[in-house]
Amino acid sequence: MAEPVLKVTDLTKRFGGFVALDTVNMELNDKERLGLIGPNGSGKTTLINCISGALTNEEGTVNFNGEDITQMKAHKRAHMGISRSFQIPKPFGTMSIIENLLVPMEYAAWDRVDHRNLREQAMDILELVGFKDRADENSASLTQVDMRKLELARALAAKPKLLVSDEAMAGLSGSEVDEILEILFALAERSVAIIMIEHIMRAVMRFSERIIVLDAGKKIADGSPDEVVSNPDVEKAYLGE
Amino acid sequence: MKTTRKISFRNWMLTGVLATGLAVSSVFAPVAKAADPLKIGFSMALTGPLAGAGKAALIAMQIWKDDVNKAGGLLGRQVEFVYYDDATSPSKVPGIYTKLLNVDKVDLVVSSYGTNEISPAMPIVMRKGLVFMSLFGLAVNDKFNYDRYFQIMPAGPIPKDDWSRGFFKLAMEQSPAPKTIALLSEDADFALSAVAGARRHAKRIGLKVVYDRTFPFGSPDVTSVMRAIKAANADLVYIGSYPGGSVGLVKAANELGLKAKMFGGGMVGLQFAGIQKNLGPLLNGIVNYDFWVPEKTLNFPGVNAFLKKYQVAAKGKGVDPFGHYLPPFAYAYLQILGDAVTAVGNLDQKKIAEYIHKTTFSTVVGNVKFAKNGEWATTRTLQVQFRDVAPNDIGQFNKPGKRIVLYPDSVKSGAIQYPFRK
Amino acid sequence: MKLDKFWISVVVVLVAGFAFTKLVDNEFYFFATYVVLQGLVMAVAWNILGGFTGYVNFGSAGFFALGAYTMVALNKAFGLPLPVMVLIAGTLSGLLGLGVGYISLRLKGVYFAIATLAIALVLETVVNNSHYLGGAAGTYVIQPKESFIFDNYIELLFMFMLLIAVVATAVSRYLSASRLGMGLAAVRDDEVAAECMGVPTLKLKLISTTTMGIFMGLAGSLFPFFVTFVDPVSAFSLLIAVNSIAMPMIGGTAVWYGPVIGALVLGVVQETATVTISSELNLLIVGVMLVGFITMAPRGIVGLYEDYKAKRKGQNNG
Amino acid sequence: MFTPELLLNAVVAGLMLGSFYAAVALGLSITFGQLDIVNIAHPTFVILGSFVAYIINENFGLDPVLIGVLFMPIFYFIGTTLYRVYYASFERTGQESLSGLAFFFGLMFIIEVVLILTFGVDYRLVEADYIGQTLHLGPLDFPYRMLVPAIAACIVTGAVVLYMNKTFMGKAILAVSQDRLALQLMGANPLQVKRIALGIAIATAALAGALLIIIQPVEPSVGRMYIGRIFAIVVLGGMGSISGTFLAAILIGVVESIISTFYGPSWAPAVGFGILLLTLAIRPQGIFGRA
Repeated sequence: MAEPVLKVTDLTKRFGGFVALDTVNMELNDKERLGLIGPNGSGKTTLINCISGALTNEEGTVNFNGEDITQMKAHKRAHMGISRSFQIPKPFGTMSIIENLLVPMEYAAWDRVDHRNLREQAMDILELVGFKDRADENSASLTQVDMRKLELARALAAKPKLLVSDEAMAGLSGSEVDEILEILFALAERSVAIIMIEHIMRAVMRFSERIIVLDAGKKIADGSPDEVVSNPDVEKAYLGE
Repeated sequence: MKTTRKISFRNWMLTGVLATGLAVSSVFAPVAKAADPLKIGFSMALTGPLAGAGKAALIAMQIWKDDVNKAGGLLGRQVEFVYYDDATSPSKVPGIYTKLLNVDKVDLVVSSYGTNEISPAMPIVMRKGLVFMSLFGLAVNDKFNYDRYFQIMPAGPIPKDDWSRGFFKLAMEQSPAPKTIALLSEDADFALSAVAGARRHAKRIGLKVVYDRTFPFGSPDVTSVMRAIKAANADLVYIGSYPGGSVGLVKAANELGLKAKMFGGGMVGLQFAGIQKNLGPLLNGIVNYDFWVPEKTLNFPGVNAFLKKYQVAAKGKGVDPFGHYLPPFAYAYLQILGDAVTAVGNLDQKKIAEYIHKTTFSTVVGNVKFAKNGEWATTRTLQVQFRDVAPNDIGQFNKPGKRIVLYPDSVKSGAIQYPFRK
Repeated sequence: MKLDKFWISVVVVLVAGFAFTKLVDNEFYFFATYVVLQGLVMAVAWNILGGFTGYVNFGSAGFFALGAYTMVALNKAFGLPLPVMVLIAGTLSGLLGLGVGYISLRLKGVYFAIATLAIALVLETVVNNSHYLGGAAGTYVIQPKESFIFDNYIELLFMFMLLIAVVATAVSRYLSASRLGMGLAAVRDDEVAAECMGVPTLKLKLISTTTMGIFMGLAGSLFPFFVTFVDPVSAFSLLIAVNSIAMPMIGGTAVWYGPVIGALVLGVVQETATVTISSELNLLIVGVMLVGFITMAPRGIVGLYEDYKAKRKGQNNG
Repeated sequence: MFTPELLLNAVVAGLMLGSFYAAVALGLSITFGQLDIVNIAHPTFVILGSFVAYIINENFGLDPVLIGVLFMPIFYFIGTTLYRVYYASFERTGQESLSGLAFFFGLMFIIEVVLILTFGVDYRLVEADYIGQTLHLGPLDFPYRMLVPAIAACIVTGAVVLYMNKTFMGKAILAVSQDRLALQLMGANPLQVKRIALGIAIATAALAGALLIIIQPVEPSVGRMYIGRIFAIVVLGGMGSISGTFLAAILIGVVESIISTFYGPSWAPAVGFGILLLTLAIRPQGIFGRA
């Protein structure tokens, strides 16, 4: 069996006295589509922050592509191919849409992109999210759903091996959720492993090959969507006792 | 991130703006015309921390100009001022004097008010070899040794020491003689120099320095300083301070019941009527420096006529209403320059300087003779003691009897009250 | 192509400046232009941090004064050749900038701004209490007699400052037009997102603060020879801090030529006001222009011009 | 020269000075700490308050503290108007951080210069019977010049704390800084809340200004000396916690007083800023702030 692209071992993260993550273990295979769910405050965002490097954990290790990246800074991890979108969109507001994509291309993907035709490559990605004709629009004035799309497009522009999508659909309407889901499927087809954090169960169930459930900082389930749904612990965590 | 075309266009625009900037400055190009009036140029602190004094000086200077022009001008030419506001900022001074000399082509220059605004003009004035009458610069010429520099403040030939000479002479005449002294200085040029002089006197005389500190300029909390001074329990308390600090210290000394025998020295601000009125009886007994007070012994020819004009002109200008401290000297430094120009008969700077060096001038501030370094040949820094000051009466300070001159003997108008508080 | 035109303008400006010293002997112009150029260097330097990365430096006067007082100390202690002392002064200010860059690790936004203000005030207190540097009373610096190939010392200072201004502008332009500039802009827009997009934010911020420090120090380094009398009040002048913020804001902070335009406009207006109206009005002018521009034209003169151009383009098309 | 009596008096003086600092910092604590409005012009509004006290005291002989209180409504109105401008120009467009800062910077200059053009740069003072008198309690001295402002400062700080904790609007102001969701749940309009909060902040400047001119003579640019000090106090106090601000003000006051009594006052300002820099480096949420 091939080496997993991401391997998290015994990861524990504390904020003061509060244990946000408690000895979490997880693996992710190449090109796998993983759903990460759990109630509010269960540690999902903390976990992906530790993976992407926005936070560093003092206990446990994070391995990516067989390399220990636990102490690595976020921008180095981005160089290695970890890319993420943000739950609350963080566009580079003074830049146009296409310039937003050029930043990760010039930095995170510096070693991986062909520098002769960056703009064309960016346009390819914009086409994927439907921004082909809006490349020079200012990014600060986009609608919520368009911001989410830009988040994903920008994450993809980093040419990642692992893409983390943090609640890209929260607060969107049904048809908008489908639009985003389409984009995520298209990304997965580009040989990218994806971790999707989502509250919208319909989307998670449809998208994920495998689902991990966190509750109060602990991993309580890890398996196929059907297994997870029928897991009594998960039910308890979501519905209370 | 920007397109090529845009950037290149803007480069040219930038060049254009630069060129325009240079072009705009050439608007000030001198307009050649017959120099009919005689132009005297200077910078003056009309805004900024020293503006109160600067504006008062300007009023006095304009009175001199009117007096001279009424009498036919200098060398038969009407006198005209060209002046710019230096905002009490030394960094503006070099530019102003260069403009005065190169663009406005003034015939004579005089200084702005205060050490920090005088010094930066020195290199420029020296390069042109001009006579430089200076208004209240403390020992500016120590560094430059310029033989055409003349300073009107009556500090004396060794300005930093002469400043407090009287204070210590008075102190040592008392019996029993004081043994200890506390020194305090606000942290800025004049105050530091004044206290440095006092420190040397103390050492020379053999007084024990029991407190010697500085406090930051404009500090709101001088009470704690005064408390420490009181605890030091010195016979003499010599202070160098600026108006804000002076007011705070006088109040604190009263609040805490300072027990010193002599208190005062180099406190700027106690010479101004507004502050005098506010402090009122708190001033009584304080011995402080001054330059001119309305005592009979200082009734020099022309001074009362001048002050009358000044007090009319000063109304509503936000300056000291009586004008005892600085204005007579601002009048006098032009008076001396005018007399010298008239005597020499032309604008030959070398001859004017020589004339000023060898002459004793009779001015509204008395007879003035300069020492080799351009300071007064003998000190006439007054030590005055506040007496019988009543509350809430500004008019009393325009009359004799409130500020008794104790030193120098030549103009003494009364005896010291010692210790300063009964 | 674009490189060529910029460098041609640089050469034109330098040659014109040199010709200026040879053709004009009215010293006033050099004094006035020197002050404008000093403001320009400060504005460009401030913008390298403030405009490009969004970190506001309130303590510009501290960097300026560090440059100035380094000169005072070096001149007094060793009396080295002017360019050597200038370089040392720039280096020291650059190091202070580097330190400030590390502060940005912990302090963002307003906290950072206040920290820079605090640093300037601590420096001022140190100078106030340093007798070697003249303390609060200030100290004299005598201009050297010889002035290289120039007729007098002010022409030398003018040319030197012009050179610094050109270098600062070129560096600022390089930073903004390059890959670095894109990274800096990303830091300004969203530091967390920038880091996750692979931008080494700390490194870029350190480059930015250090460059800013160097140029502010260089701007200050000539000051003692310019005024010949340095005291803390003028070296740490609040006007320096205000101008270095106001000039980029008026010109436009997003692009390298914004502070250049702002400095030229505000500088020329101020110098004109100094010799025509009064200096206090000068401060009022800065205040009113600053408030006016940021409330009504937040992208500065550059933004106004772009809007105007866009509007005209729209009319032509429509 | 160290005596217990001197130390005691230095501490007492520091307490009084610190209370006064609290009155000056109070408004900034509300604007900067709670509303995220970096009103660097706050000390200038304080100076404006001083000049109002000066004019009224000079012409009508009213007590400066009374003048300060009387003018609070007018300053309140200035504050609410200011917020309207601020909101329309910056907050609405999301430009508040950099531009807002520069806006207040410019405003500071405008107010200062207008004051200078109107009143000149001479030091102005107020007159009141108690100025110059001292209350002696055993070995302790309480100059009324310090004591009256200190008491007034404590009262106004207490009033603001009560208002914040006991009234609906006060709680809404606290919620603006801490919890936007709670604000929505309370049904308060954030714009109105912020407008009122800025009004209150500027209103405190009217009183603080009157207190300042009791303590020391004032000229238009005196305010600059307070910028650093009060920002230090607000940051030390933990941004927006009124009681934290008060404690921080007391701390700075006492430290400055002890330093200037025993070590020499010229280092006192650096000590204040040193504490600030250290705090920022080690504990950015302030000494008295929430973790």
